[in-house]
Amino acid sequence: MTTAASSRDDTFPKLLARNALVRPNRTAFRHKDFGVWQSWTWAEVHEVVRAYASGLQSLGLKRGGKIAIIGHNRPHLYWTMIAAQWIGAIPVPVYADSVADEMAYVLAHAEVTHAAVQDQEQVDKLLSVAERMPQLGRILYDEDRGLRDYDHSRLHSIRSVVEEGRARLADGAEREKLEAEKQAGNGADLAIILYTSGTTGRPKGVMLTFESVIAAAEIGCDFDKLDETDEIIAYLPIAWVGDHIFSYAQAILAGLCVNCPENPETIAEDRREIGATYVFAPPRIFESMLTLTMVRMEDAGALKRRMFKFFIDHANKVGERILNRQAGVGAWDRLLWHVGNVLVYAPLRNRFGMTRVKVGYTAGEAIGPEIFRFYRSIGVNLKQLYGQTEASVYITMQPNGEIRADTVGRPAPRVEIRIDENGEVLYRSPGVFVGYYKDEDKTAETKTPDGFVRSGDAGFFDETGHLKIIDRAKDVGKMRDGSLFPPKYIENKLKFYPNIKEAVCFGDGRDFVGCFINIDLVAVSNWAERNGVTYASYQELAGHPLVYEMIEKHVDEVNRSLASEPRMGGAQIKRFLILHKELDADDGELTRTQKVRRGFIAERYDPLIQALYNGSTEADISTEVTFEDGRKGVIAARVKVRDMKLYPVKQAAPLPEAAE
Amino acid sequence: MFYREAGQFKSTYPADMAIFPLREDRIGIAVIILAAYSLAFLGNAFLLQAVMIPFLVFSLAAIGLNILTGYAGLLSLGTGAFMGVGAYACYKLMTAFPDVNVIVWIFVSGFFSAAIGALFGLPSLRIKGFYLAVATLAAQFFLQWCFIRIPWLVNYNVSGALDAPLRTLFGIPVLGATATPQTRYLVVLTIVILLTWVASNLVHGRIGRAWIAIRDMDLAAELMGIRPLQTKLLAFAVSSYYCGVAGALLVFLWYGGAEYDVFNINQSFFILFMVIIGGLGSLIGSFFGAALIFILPIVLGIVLPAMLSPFGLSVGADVIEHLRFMIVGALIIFFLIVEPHGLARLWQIGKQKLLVWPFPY
Amino acid sequence: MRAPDNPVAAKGDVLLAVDNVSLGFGGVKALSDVSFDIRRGEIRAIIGPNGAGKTSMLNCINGFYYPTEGRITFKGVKRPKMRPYEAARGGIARTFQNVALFKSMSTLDNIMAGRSLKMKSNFFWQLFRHGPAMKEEVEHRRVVEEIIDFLEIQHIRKIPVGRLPYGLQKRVELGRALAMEPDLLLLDEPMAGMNLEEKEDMSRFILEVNQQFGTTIALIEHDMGVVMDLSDRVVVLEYGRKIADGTPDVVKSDQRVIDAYLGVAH
Amino acid sequence: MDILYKVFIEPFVFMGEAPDLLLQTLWEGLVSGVLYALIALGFVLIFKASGVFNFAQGIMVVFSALILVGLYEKGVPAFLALILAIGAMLLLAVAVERVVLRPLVNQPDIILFMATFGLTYFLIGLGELIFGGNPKEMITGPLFLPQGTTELEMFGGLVRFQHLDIAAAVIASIMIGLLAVFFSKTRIGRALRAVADSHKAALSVGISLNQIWVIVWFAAGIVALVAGIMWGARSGVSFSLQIIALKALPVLILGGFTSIPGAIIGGLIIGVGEKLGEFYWGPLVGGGIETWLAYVIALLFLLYRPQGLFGEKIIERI
Repeated sequence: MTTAASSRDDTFPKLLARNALVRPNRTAFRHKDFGVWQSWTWAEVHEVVRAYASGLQSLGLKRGGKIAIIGHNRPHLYWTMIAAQWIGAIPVPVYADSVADEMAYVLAHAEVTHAAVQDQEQVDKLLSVAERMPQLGRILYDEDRGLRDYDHSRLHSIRSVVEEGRARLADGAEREKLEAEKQAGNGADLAIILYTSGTTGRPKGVMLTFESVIAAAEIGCDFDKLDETDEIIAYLPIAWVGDHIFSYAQAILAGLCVNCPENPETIAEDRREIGATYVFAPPRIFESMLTLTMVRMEDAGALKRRMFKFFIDHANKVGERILNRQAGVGAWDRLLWHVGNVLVYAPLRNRFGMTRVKVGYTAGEAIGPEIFRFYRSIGVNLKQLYGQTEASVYITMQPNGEIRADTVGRPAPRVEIRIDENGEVLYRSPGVFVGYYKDEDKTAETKTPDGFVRSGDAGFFDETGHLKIIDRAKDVGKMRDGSLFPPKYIENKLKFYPNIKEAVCFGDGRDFVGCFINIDLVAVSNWAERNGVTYASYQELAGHPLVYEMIEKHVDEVNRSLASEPRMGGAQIKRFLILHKELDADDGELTRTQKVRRGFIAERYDPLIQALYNGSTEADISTEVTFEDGRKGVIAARVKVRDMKLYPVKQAAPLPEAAE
Repeated sequence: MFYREAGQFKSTYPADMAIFPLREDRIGIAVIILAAYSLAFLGNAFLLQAVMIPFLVFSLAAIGLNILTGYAGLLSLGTGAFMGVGAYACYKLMTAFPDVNVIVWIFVSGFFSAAIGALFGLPSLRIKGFYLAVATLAAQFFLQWCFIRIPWLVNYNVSGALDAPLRTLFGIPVLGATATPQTRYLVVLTIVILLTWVASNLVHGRIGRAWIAIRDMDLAAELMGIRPLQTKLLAFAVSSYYCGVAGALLVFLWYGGAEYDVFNINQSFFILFMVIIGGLGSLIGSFFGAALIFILPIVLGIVLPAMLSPFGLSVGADVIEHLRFMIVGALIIFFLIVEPHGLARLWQIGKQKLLVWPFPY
Repeated sequence: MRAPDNPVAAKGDVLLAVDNVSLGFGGVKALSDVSFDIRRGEIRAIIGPNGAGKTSMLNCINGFYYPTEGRITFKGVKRPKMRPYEAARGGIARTFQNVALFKSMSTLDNIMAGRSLKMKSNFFWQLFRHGPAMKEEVEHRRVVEEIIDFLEIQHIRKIPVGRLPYGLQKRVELGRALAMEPDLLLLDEPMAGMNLEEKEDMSRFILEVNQQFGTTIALIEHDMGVVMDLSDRVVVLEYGRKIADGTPDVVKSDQRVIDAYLGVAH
Repeated sequence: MDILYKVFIEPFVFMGEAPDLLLQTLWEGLVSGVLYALIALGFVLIFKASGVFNFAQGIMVVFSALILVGLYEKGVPAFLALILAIGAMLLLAVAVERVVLRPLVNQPDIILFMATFGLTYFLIGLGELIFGGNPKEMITGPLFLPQGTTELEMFGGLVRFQHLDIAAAVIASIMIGLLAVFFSKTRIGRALRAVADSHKAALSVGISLNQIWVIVWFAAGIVALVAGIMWGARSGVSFSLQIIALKALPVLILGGFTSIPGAIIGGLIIGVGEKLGEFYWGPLVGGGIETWLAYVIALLFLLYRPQGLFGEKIIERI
């Protein structure tokens, strides 16, 4: 297979040189700039990168030195990575939207001497915290806009550096020296340091070698048979391991084409223009596309709406099986699906920019099963994977024909997995990291002596050998009877119902699981309108008996599904209540990224917790709230508590130990 | 629905600025052109002679007027007369120089009407809107008077009418009594396609932008260095060129001969209807407008008697004629109410719907 | 975008001088005996209460009106009576108080239309949209794309401007004026009707135009904060007469200005 | 030289030599001028009140006359026919307001203009369908329109004054006078003037825009009927009158679209100019210049004064 690196091509600069030789005229990068897709072939990229490497050398970047890369997905920033690797320096990509303070920490911690940034905004950020990064010498920039009047003693445009390199390379001896630099690199060298934006504490620098990155890239390329005809759109942060593997490592390895959008506002359109064959998006993007679809279809004419609904329902019934090439789909259903394909599915895929998608991935968080199924049923080969920076992404993947919404798949090729007694997932693969940069303790904490890495996530294998991730390992509690209590897992199950906006579960160290539920005002008021339920306020709607009834049904379904899963049956929800107000970031109940702050909520709504666990059927509560205009006020309410039926727990299947 | 624009990205400016950037549109146009040519061999003489040839000729005239009124925003009621100039010029040229191919003269005759058109466009610098429309009426009546009163124009022909002498192209008669409808159709079709392509080039380039700029906001256009007089005169000239060629085609390739009366004010109105109903500022709209305004009465002429006869109503030809007038008039009002931007807008909306299908927007 | 022919010469070289200009319509006097100058590379604000004659002043400067008395000297030459397009050819571009875009055209075409002055390819090639015509079109498209990039309006490139929100329309209009690569850019209330964020963006663009390309700018604006921040010098009109002229600080503390304008309007 | 003499000297010499012929020509020009003015008035009424450039005004002249004559031919007494014709005009005004104007409110001028084209076609078809396409004789006697001719001996020649022309001039003048009074003295008239300035102002008078449209179209219909009777009496009722009605357009240009005095004076200038031109200069080019002379006069005039005789000077603002 062409993607398999020969033993000599064990670094990206070498692979780039190979591409320039093997497929010089294939397009390597595109960037929508000045209104059209500017393109570069592999030969051109090779030439630029080589000159760039030489230019970087002249700016004093040395083997083992670090260069920070800050900005959105731009060819020149990707090229900075290869150019730096060419001369043995280590690129350190940084999230473009980090504030100056975070940047200062990372750059100082990584001891970067050079930084290549996108534009004036990033230059300004760096300059504002320059005194905290004494090692930082040169700053290179991609866009010169607004930088004309800056002091250029340490500022250089990337283009001028490339020019400088070209001039240097006119000299044959210099060329040979540079060639030797490239050959000096080998697979065991450090390729990159990726700082993970830890949810707690300072970011940690994950060190990956060429061997691990390339191995991971190979896993992905072989698994989905990527080759040079594939197109990917690079729009996720370059500092994120996914982008590094998909848009950098796999692109160079397989020779596929990387497309950089024009700017963040045009991504949707650019994505459609390119029509990538290999896509990656976090669940929220798929979710918002689906929501937008449904909202828009609401405005369509009655006939079209009915047709749409009919075919979507039909796709729901048979689409996935047709995509999976499973038997048992009747000829009529098959025909109907193809009619639907002409009328609905193919046009939809086209609007999503997914006409040419060979395989799409979603990862990072749990994706709603019906969202996942929706895309698959209309013929998008969407898959889930489970990965981490420390693994160079791949831990588990979904092989064709075994794609399910509720698991993250089987262990990826060449990956070993085992689950410890606390339910934590551990893995070992050629892609695992060397260690955290300048943090021996953390490294030792995470990596076991036999080379397994603690993922920090709790999960289990189901009877088919697929891994299910339930929560962060440290968040998984134990109930008094010893059974596992994975709050986020339960909450996510609840939140998959459109009527439920937020759920907060309690149960760690308690006898049973209790739960607060926030209804989704949009969905429920819609439902109320259709069912003739009148209400004057959110509070009234939330307390409405019919609403309780509806939510009760959802909770019951969740309980049933929990009961059927190994080790989860103990975590069925025994009692729940519907909160009288929406959880709000302004009141400190959610983080700014809309995650629930369980501890704070438990404190704030203590009377309700009491009610959940002392058996009372209702409780009074008054809470201080912040209104949108900043005023504060108090709202009081009487909240009812519901008891639920619990299902008998299915006997847990014996845990399969480290599959493969 | 049929569009698959995902993956159709542009990496050069010429590709991005193409008139039909989407593959599906290019295929559509190719299919239409192919169908139009094959009609020459599939359609019968009546269809070609009575429907297709006049439809194409009127489309061309409508494109001409659309350039002036739709793109440059200058209302003209003198289209008929400008068509006449083309026809008379063509007649004079081909009778004076019978050895030069008649196709050449058809194209050249447009220049005469372009010159006359530009002359009558001169007032457009100072007067606007309906005032200008009335000024173009001066052209209409004056030129019509010239057609009657200057016998030199018809070579002192006693009948005062234009006739089509025998002219050939590659040895095949294209003009005169022996020219078959099929040949004439092919000639007209080719000329119309060619000139439509040129018009589309013009309106999509620097000149088209200047026209639209003058139309949308003439003062701002002028303050940006667009010279109003030049731009407007050019619109008059180009517009009249198209009308002139259409006039020549009308007389020699459709009627085979005509009197001055075909270029009367009703002809001007007729073309104006086509432009308005088809859609101002749209080339494809000119075709739609021509189709509707020209073909509709024909269809009514066939349909109405069939509809009325079962009721035992007297259906003399004159009654049909009167009903046709009423229905056309009512339809104009109806279309203006339903879609003031013309059929082209409906077409555009339809295409947009297909593009965003299944979404409504 | 290329800098105009005369890049930032030292501020102080007079680009345009208005000497004792009066303008009347019938009996109404819009301007009486106004004199001031605009120097190369500066941002010059013209302020005053409603009806003070600010827009009339701009109209005189770009040849839309001809002063009934007095004279205007541009680039050292007295301005004859001329058609507005001739003023445009002389290097004056402007935007309008009530956005005067070509509504049916896209953002791209509007700005392309701003290049009209610079486009020369002949009619013959225009017929075919090939050869020199296409080459020229591409050349200018490139310049226009730089302006689009500069103004950060890539996402509305192909949308008809009539459908854009007001703030973006103003931005497109600025782009169209920039496309002319003017020596003198007249902005008539560039920030009218904008929210704070849009105003900040627009201020940034105006400053960048001035600094990056050295374009001389004369602007009318009501937002005093903006005027004081942006401009190098301010001239104040009231009832068609000049009542003050100088740096923002000087003007701000001028008693007549305070009485006539600041005191009333704010 | 000869041609210059023929154009610039000879006609005037001729005028001086035969003042009776000059007077005769002037009189005929005056009469057709008054009638042009009357048709133009119809345009002005509608344009002033609704901004609609009513192309159908010409056909309304023919249509109203046709109804009158057609009914009379079918045996309806003349005055009853007259009243019915007026009624038909009212019906037309209501129909136009409901079917055409109301759905098209706020559309660009050119759209409304085109709609009146549609109306023209519709009325032509309808008129011919009901009354046939043949030219008809206008009833004169039963409507007490005078016949006959008075010949006065003047300037050494006979000048003929047809009584009908005198009546036409008188009636048209009365009509114009009535309209002037209507506009300046009545409540509705004032509202109409207000609506020309601002639609809101009209509403404040308490008349809805829709009512105003009906009123002006009805008024224009009556004006058309009078013009139709007069013109029909002179040259028969047929659809070719429509072309004559188009002559009102140059009149409008001269007078300005919104000015009633402008329409009158413009009508007279066009009428007289056209007759003089045809009589004295026409033969130089073979005659028949009456068809276009009016337009050319208007065009030349426009170049000098784009806003028309009585239009306000346009100050363009940006």
